[in-house]
Amino acid sequence: MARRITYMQAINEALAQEMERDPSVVIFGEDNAGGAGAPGEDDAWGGVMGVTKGLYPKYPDRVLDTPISESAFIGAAAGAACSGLRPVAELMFVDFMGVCFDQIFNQAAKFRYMFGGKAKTPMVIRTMYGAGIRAASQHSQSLYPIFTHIPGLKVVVPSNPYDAKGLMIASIRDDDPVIFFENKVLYTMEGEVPEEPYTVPLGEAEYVREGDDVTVVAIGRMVGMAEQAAEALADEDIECEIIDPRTTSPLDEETIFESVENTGRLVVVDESNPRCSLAADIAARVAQECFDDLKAAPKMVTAPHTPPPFSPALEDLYVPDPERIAAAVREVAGAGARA
Amino acid sequence: MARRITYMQAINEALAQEMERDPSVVIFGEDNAGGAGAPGEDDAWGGVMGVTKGLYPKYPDRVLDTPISESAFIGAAAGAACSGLRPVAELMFVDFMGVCFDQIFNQAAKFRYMFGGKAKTPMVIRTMYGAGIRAASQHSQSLYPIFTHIPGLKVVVPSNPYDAKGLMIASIRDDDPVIFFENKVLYTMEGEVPEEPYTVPLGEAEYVREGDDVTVVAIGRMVGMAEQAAEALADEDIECEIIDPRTTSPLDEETIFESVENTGRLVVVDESNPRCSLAADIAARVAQECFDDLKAAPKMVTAPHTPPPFSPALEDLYVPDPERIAAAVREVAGAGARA
Amino acid sequence: MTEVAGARELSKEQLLDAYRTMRTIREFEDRLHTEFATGEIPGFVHLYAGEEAIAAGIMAHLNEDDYIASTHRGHGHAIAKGCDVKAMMKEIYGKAEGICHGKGGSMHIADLDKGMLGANGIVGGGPPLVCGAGLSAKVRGTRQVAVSFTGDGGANQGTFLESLNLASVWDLPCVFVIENNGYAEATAQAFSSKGIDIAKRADGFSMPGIVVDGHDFFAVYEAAGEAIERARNGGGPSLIECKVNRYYGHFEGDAQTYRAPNEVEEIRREKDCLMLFRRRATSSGLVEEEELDLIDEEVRQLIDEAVEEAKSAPDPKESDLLSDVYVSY
Amino acid sequence: MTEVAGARELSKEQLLDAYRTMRTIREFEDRLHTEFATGEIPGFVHLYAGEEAIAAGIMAHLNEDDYIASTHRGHGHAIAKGCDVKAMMKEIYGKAEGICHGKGGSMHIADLDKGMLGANGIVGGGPPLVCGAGLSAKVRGTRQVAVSFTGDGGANQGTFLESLNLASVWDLPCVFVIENNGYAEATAQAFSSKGIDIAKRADGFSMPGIVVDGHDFFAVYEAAGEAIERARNGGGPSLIECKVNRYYGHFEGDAQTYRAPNEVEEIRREKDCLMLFRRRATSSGLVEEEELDLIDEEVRQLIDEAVEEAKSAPDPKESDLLSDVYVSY
Ligand SMILES: Cc1ncc(C[n+]2csc(CCOP(=O)(O)OP(=O)(O)O)c2C)c(N)n1
Ligand SMILES: Cc1ncc(C[n+]2csc(CCOP(=O)(O)OP(=O)(O)O)c2C)c(N)n1
Ligand SMILES: [Mg+2]
Ligand SMILES: [Mg+2]
Repeated sequence: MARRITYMQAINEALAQEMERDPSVVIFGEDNAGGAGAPGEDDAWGGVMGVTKGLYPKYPDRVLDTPISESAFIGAAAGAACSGLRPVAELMFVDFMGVCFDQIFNQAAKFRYMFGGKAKTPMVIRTMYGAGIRAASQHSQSLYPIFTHIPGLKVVVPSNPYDAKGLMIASIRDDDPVIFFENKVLYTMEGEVPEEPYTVPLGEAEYVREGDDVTVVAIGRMVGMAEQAAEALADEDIECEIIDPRTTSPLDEETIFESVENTGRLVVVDESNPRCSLAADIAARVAQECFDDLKAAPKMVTAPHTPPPFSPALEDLYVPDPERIAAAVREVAGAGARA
Repeated sequence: MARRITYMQAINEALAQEMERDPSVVIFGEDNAGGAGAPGEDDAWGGVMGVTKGLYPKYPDRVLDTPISESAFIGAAAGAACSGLRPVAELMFVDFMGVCFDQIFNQAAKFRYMFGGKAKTPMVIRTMYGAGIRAASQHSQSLYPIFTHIPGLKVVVPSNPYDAKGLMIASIRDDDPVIFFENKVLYTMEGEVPEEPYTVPLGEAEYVREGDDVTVVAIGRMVGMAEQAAEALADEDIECEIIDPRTTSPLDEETIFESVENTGRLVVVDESNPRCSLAADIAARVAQECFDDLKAAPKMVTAPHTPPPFSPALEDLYVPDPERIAAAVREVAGAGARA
Repeated sequence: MTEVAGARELSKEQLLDAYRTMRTIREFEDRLHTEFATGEIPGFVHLYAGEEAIAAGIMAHLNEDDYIASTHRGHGHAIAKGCDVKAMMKEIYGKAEGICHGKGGSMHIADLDKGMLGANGIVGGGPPLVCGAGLSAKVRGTRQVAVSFTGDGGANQGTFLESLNLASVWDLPCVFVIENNGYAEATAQAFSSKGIDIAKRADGFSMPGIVVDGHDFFAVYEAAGEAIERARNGGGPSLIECKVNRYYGHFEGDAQTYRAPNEVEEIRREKDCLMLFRRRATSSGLVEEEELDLIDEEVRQLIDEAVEEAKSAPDPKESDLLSDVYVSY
Repeated sequence: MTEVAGARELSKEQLLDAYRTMRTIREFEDRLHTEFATGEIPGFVHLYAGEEAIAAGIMAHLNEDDYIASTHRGHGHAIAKGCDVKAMMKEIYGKAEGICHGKGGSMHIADLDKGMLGANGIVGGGPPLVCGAGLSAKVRGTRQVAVSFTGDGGANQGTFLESLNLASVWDLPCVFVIENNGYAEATAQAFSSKGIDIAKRADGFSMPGIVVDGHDFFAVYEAAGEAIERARNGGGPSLIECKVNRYYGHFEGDAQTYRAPNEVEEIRREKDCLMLFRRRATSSGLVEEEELDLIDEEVRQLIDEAVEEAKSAPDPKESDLLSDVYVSY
């Protein structure tokens, strides 16, 4: 029987295997080695959540701690990528993008275009996103719509351990800057993950569940929520087709359109805030490209237009859950074909 | 006959009148006073484009130059707003948001929510956006979708001198953080502007042109482009109803929905990049809320998914123009009512 | 510097107030440490235990309408600035009666009426805000002062360094306090700012910078007095680096394996700020051991009540999710 | 420092190369100034005229595979690092044969094959990139060096200050050059970094910092030699502040009314880097006036051709709009 490991272990294994394979892969970030200069254990932390734990002892020259200077070290990843390395830099929480976004969106993302195709910037920024652990407004945002908006960036949002490993290896081997979104709640999720290295190509959506009634496009942690909703709905004879884009840029529109052509009904589930969100992006593209196939209004399920609240009582209402998803699907499924 | 002044003069007049009215209004930014510490003329610049020219001599204690430290002085605007002032800070080009976004989206935007409603952060960030002056990839972006995505921010994008003055005065008097987008190509646009102070409320769209065939929602500089397209289309007996949201957050959806209920057809014109754009945001909302009114697929007209190019030959192709808008409207107008 | 400052310079009331502040912080944090272990406290909790002398020594010079901007490790600053301890505890438990109605939590405790501009989840988030509060005081001519707190790790964030320069250039009534507790999460300050006192960075922005022993209330009190008076009188900003130690992990749950064995124990034995204060205060003859013991007892009761009330307090209502995003929208 | 450095330390070829570099930059910029006035040149153009000795003095120590990251005022750095002058001119005219195929323009001239990581439209954008290039050289063990250029205004950007610290902490083979020309747009350096030499900031990151006369090629050459050799040999980063002046406005079109009348004229008369170089080089006896005159003539022809070819070169094709966003997508 195949081996089961967690989402976190899958990412750690991908990093270890790529560092083994390719000496130009370096990783750095706050406490990524474990806490430099401290008198105690060398490999004490391995990142705030332990994702890089164990790498420093194996590759002491290629795993670096950094000062709390995101602009400098995220920019250093861009500079290193243009000069022969394949850096994997950690932006601990994506919420911290505001102190270093320039180096991501004006530098790394634009080099190739501004320089007329002469630059290659093979870098990965690993970052944690999402609500659910009571981390409050500045440690619980999703923000991938902002990165998806930027031409020149690729954006990866894995929903399970298998994809996490395959997408990380693909991202490291990719020649463009990739922002790799790790959902903090999924770190403990277990799944079957092959031990040998493999890639999951960027830009290929996955059919998570087949069904003829309603297409449900869900991103990251929302995929699991959608699956729970689909279970419940199956008992009501509503069959959901769940699609996990896996990468939001590039976005595999073909797969989404194909499914909508069949179902004629769409629900998009996106943990981010609603305005200019991925949900809006996908719903708008489907409305424009598959209008004649649509039998009912496309529906968006997102967090509300508020920052993430701290109180568990409120945070549990903030994140889309299976009930809200099921309600949306019922509505869309019920809406009669057009007059 | 009413007085005509430029978009730039209208903004300058709004700033001057509010500083006159309210001693708590302060303005600062790079060279906003004119260039501190230099041996020559005191009021030499008044901002890189001269928008704040003339204010320093009138209010020498409330118009400040700054070092090139956007995080510090944009954050200072947030801190000052929480402590009794109504600062108007200039982020010279919105493209520079990457060095100071944290102070905008994690600090100013979230204080009120994180602090349980106890904070008020009445600040305005004036910033220049848009392509058209051959300023290349890092000085020509729109980026208002990113700000619109953030709960807690208000986003203003005036399309003409009259609105520019009224919206600026409303923004300064508003008790929430407002990002005020000034289109650099429109600075020289002339229009009728009353001399006395007045406000244009945030969150109220304007009917720029009435028509029964196709609703065209256009933002900022795109409003004028849409008007040119509408002229041409009128000769083809296609009547456009042009709506200028004027603020993208809050967004006056009611007015847009109302128009679509009448026309059944929608084109959204947005100068920003396409993914997670305002065009997608509005098209998705209309598809979800007005589905049964729609007679044809909503269409989005945006810049391509590339950074802004430098070469005039390319930049002229980058920005949506009346021809592209007209083509989109024809397509939407022509699309037969649904089977 | 420690030697210069004498307990005698402070009145008995001031000494007792300072002690009460430090003891309240310590009790608040020690109790959170215990309660967190029970699993009842949500989210990230960063404890200030060991650093109390800094908050008490600085805030002893501030008026209610002076401003401070704090860090993720903000409980001590909030208590010393006068925030309601029970409302803070309720906030940390995520309750509706919390100081931020449960929406902020430990990392976002704020009370603008008390001049507390907020704890901050963003390292380096506070210094720019303090430049703004300082500008506001200067423009309005109020003689208010604004103080920011930053850790040794935060001293490497561009926002902090830019703020030093802005305050210097604008000549603002600001004080920048560095709480150098030797670590940024697991990373030692020895690594993150190579071979210098962080106070040295003040020179690069032509601002006075000074290093003090952050365990010694009197040393902090004296250095802060000078800097804050200078700021209040229009003399511009200063930087104060307080060398100190934290007793607990970076956040609750951190086993601190990066620290040397017994590192914390020795500090607690040699340098505990409450112990040092007691010695100095009593040997000055101004206060009696018993008076301090009484305060300990009162504080213990206060914190007991705070925890009990927080546990039984009501959660926010569903409608609270959508409120307080804008003043008007 | 100027006095210590002697022209004799350089060979005749080195002297002639340095002069040709400076003259090429000057001619390039003077010509752009004239051509811009005709309205034929699109966009923002920031000229380097007056600062040539810095680019020439630094780059004289760099190999083709060493890295530099430049600023918005980048023509001089690009020319000195070996970028093709005609391709640069075509780029500034927005033509398909430009060094970036017309997509970048003056503010984004780059040539990675020449180690030129790009001019930059973002003030402070370059220093972090140079940390990365330095890290790459260190990890790959190549003995390459990475040099960043920043203005006096850019020295207040957090990205620059953070980069000094990161290079120091990671012990990178980097050199940070400050081109202090007294102004950031219209704002004087005297305002934006109060009462200090910017080089002083190096102390706060335990990095050597030095001030040199940026008009004096030999002074820059000597200071750069030390810093770059130190970096190459694993001795870590340095900061060099070059005090200099710009001749033209911040960008073309700037009337410079913020400057004192005759300010520029006097500098041109007293401190022009080409004039100073000619004096020193010829008085050293190593080179003759005629040899330098010949270079002037050759350079003038080169720039004439560059402008003519740029004007008549073809525009990019419509399809170029969508290419070069990704390697694969
Ligand atoms: C911009 C940013 N980067 C990183 C973090 C994650 N983080 C939170 S606290 C911390 C360490 C801070 O160390 P220091 O400034 O010394 O304060 P201390 O915790 O020691 O009081 C880090 C890295 C953050 N919250 N914000
Ligand atoms: C982050 C950022 N802020 C502001 C600007 C606008 N700007 C361009 S050049 C400049 C002045 C730069 O001055 P300095 O660093 O001294 O370089 P110099 O122009 O004198 O060579 C400014 C403010 C910018 N391009 N990027
Ligand atoms: Mg610390
Ligand atoms: Mg300058």
